[in-house]
Amino acid sequence: MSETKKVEFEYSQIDSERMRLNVGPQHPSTHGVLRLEVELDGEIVTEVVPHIGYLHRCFEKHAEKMTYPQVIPYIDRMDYISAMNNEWPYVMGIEKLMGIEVPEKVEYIRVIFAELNRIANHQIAIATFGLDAGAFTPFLYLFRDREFILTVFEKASGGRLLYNYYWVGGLAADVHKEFKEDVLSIVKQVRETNKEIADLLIYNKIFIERVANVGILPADVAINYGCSGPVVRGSGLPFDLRKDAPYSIYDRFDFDVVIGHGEVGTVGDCFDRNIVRFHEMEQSCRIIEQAIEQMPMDGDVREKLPKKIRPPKGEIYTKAENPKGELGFYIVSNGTDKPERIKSRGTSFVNLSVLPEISKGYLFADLIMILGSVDIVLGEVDR
Amino acid sequence: MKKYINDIWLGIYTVLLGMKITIVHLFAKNVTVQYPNKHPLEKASGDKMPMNARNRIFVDMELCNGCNGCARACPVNCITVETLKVVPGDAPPLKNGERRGLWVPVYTLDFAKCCFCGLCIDPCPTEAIKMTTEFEYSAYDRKDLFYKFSTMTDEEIKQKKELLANFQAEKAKKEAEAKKAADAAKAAAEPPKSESGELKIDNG
Amino acid sequence: MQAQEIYEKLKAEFGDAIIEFNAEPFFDPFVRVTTDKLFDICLELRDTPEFDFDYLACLSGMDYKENLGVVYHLYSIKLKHSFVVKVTVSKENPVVPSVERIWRTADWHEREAYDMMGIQFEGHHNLIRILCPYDWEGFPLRKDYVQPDEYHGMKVPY
Amino acid sequence: MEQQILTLYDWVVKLSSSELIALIVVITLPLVFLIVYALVAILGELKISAFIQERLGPMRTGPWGIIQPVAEVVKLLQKEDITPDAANKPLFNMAPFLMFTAAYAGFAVIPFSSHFVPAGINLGLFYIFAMGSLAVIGLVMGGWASNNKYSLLGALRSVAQIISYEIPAAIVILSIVILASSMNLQVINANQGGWFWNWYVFGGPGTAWKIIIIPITFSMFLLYLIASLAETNRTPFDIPEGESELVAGYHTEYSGMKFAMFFFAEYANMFVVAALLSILFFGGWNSPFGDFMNGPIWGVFWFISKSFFFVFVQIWLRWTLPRLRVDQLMGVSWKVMTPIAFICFFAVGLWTMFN
Amino acid sequence: MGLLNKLDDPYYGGGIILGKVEDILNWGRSKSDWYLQFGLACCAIEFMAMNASHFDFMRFGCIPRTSPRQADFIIISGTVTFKMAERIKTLYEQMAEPKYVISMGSCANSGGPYWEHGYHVLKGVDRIIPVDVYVPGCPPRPEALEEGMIRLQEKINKQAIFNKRKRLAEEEQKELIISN
Repeated sequence: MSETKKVEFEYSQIDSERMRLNVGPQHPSTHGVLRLEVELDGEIVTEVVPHIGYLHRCFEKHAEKMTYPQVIPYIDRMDYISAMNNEWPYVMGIEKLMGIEVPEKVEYIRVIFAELNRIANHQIAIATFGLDAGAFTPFLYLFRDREFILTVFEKASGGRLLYNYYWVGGLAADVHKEFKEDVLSIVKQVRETNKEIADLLIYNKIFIERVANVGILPADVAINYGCSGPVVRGSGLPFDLRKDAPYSIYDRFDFDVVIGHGEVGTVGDCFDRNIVRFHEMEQSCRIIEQAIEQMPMDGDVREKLPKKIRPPKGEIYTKAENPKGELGFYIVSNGTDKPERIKSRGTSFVNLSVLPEISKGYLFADLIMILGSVDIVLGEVDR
Repeated sequence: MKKYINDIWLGIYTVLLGMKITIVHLFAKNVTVQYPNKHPLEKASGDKMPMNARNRIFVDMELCNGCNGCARACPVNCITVETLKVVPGDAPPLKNGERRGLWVPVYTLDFAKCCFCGLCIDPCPTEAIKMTTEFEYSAYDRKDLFYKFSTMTDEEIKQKKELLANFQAEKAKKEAEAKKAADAAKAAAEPPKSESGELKIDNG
Repeated sequence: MQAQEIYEKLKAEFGDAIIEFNAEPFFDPFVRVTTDKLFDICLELRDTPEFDFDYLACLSGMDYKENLGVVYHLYSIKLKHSFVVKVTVSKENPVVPSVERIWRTADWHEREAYDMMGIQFEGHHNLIRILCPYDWEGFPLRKDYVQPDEYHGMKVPY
Repeated sequence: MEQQILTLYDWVVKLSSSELIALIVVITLPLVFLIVYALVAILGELKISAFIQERLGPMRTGPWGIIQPVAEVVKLLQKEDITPDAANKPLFNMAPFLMFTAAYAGFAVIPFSSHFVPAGINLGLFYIFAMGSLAVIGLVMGGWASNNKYSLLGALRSVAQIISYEIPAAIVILSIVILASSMNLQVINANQGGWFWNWYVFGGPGTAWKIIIIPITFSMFLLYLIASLAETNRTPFDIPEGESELVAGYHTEYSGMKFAMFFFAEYANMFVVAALLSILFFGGWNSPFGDFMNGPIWGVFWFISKSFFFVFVQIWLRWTLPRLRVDQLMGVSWKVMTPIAFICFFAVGLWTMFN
Repeated sequence: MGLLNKLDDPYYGGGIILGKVEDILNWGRSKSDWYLQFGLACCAIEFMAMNASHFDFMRFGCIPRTSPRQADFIIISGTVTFKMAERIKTLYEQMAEPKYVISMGSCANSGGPYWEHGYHVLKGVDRIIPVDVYVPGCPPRPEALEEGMIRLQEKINKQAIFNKRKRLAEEEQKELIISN
């Protein structure tokens, strides 16, 4: 009860010179149901207070009530844009606890799907970022390409958006026969569209004016705020779990960690965060091509599926490089078939917490761009 | 000054570049698939809905043996299965030739709750439950999304219940009789047994 | 740096404040520390160049049935090693010093732990609920939590 | 010059021998045109945006969805008309009508053909420009009276925007006035008769020496194109109604027919500026090929097709470009466009002096 | 007298003229539906995909509006939490009549996967606002939502405008649903 009073008290302290603007939860560019309480001095943002929890779906409570395989559908619904990537650290953690080695083919398929999903996620991120700037057409071009990726996902798993595909010890189903050709054609299409997007949106002068030198996030602040993924890489720090703490078979592939260089403005501005995502799509294409080349097509993806998933008593913190950054699961097992506790370190939750820090002193229109450049998914912020 | 002119030039150039791209797309072939006129299953082979797409669940009651595995696997608890034991000799075998052990008078699935994760498909031993490609079943009322799969009519259920009750009563009766008989036999055999026991003790 | 070395160094410095060190195979190696020295230990872990834990990966509130706890997962971006610090507090008086001033990311994590578990973080500048509405009652992630029947006139159970 | 032309007004007077009927016909004709045009433009906006984005646009209302705008009008007529409690009701209700009136008043001087202009006043250019600026009052009224912070921000932004873009636009128009030495739109049109190289975008009628002035007039055309986009609040200058920041800008609180008024006014404004572009720079109702297909009836065709082309350009730009930020928008106007417009103005002045 | 009586007569279809007018008005409302650009959770991504080129929601005459005042129908695309429920109710009330609601996906239909342990999830959006069409799926395919849209158009086409009694009965039924 005491909290309510506190908030009310804050409202009564409003300076009459300034305007308090309530952005969201229903607002076209809050990327979901985020609510920002913005204090404006004219059009200059003096304070931002994010209010989250409008999509709090009690994931951690559900995880305690479910058996281990039943948790996976709920994990899908956390960061619903990159569901494949979400499942991975969880599945990996339980495999580590139970000591399961997954077959080679499974690892390759997981890598390919995770990278495809990374592309799909970055496509949405860039598309909605452009939409925030008012560019509607690139949004649709990117969504058109994403549709091809979803078709491949659907052919393999049966789901278009939420897959429940990575199972402990293997995969839910094998990939289809024309998998390799499909994926390679997607890679080709993604590269073609990216060329267009670069001309149409990313290097458009108006767009550059909007995003360069806006929302500058220095690397040390980013680390202190626990940011990860493109947000911290945009600040020029090559922190990528795929290279720093290689999991699965990422050490077999040759790819670069993209960082922001301050190409048109300062290091760590919105443009850098966006261009990191843009170039990461190309790196993902490279990984996919290598993986497709090395991947064995024969072999069973379900042979190592354990009949009963009952990890021994213990706890583990597993993490993986999600498209948005480090996604971690702190899994505590009590030896039964239900987890004692699963705490998820939502990437967007941590990344969003830096927003008040980097948006002060910019214009209101810039606040929208900064929020877009952080690329949050409210399902993961609120869980 | 150089930057000023360069900025103006870049502004005009990139705008023209963008306009070139959009005008090319204006005359490009569109990718829209007109849904009600063209069902996604009939699409060209490229982006057709695959047959393993996870949409409405179908339960073949002639295959279901009432093992409750799907209900247990469901994370959402949207499947309810109630079973009745089968009286020997009463039930025809399942479609796949296996012996039917249980009647399933109640099998409901609430599609307003289902999360279409596909976890219920795996544990089914007879492949009775499966996901279909059917997705056109929106409703004006939420109750219409509550599906009852069991094919048994109320009468049948009543009949089966009676049969089972009769059978159980009979069985109980038989058991009682058997017990009685055994008791009787025991009783008949008891005195000598006890005698023999005594004898045994005596012997011992 | 290996967890064992970190533990030994910490033990040498803080002595009794380190209650327990665990390096069993099914656990990430962790130390359990007392609440009164937690802030100093965290500061030491961040600022000593050989530890350099500049990145607080995760902060989890825990419910161990008879008492509550907080788990800190630390990672060093430069040295690429990780470490776990745990504290345990009683359910009656769940007060833990806030590490918000050391890692700013702890701000929201601590608010979440307070929201979900009811752990009070001493020294936090704005410890209010973050996910649940401000007038929500009870701490949902505790094991003995019971769903309310009604919230603002809306029925909660199905 | 005007006396020799038998205008539509005179023709109707002759036919019906009643000045009143002629007046009514002349007044309502643009309205009929405006309504038909607005329906076509809405459909065009939907369809062109769809084709640019590789979609189809409305498809299920009539063949290829061509009567979609009719359905929209039928729907908008039925919508509940909400006036928020906190709004200033008289201003709130007046704003859309004022806006529409201002847009429609501009049609009074638009010369659809050499024989038809609703009001052939001598200060046509000045009048049309003044009416274009009147829209901003409706905008501010709507934004302020809604009692919504988003509306207010949108309205304030649009005032700043429209007023600052009027300066380069006015200077460009002044240059044209110098070239044409008249403010009568019919005269400006008539000056550009003959082949297309007589258009003012190519320096106007003159000797081969006018090649010096062509870059100047062409950049004047570009300046006016940009300024006109800003005046009609189209992308990249659609800041007053920028969806991503201000929800729907100044018309956030409007519903039903009042919103439709704003909608109509926007499209009407689009046509007015497109018409001005074609009159000032592209010869208006003149055929581009000398006497080929020239004449009062063909004039309507040429004029409307030229204007529609610029409407199309506006739509095309809208679906290509992102939006500028509010301060950059001001910067473009004051730091780039106004100086260049002044340079053009001086150049045109010198040219006229020595010519 | 006669006309008014006929208007109130539930068994009288409103006459030929009124019937035709009614048809045209219904046609207008069903073919030009502007929706509120509003997303909640996972379903919102499929909803965005439906706006994209492959499915193109605009074929049905559906144009996004960012302001609820100008919207004709709202798609509840995702989980409704208690914190959000009050906002959704406000949004619905801000919309101008006639307005419609499509409940998209399991979460909006009945709480979906969160119906059992979700202490913070509203179990079905029909507890706060009346829903016209329920689209099942988690999330529904874009085609499924398009089918829901066609269902909504069918429903609008059958609506009675001049037949007051029929309309009142419908409203009563709606209220009944809310109170349930």
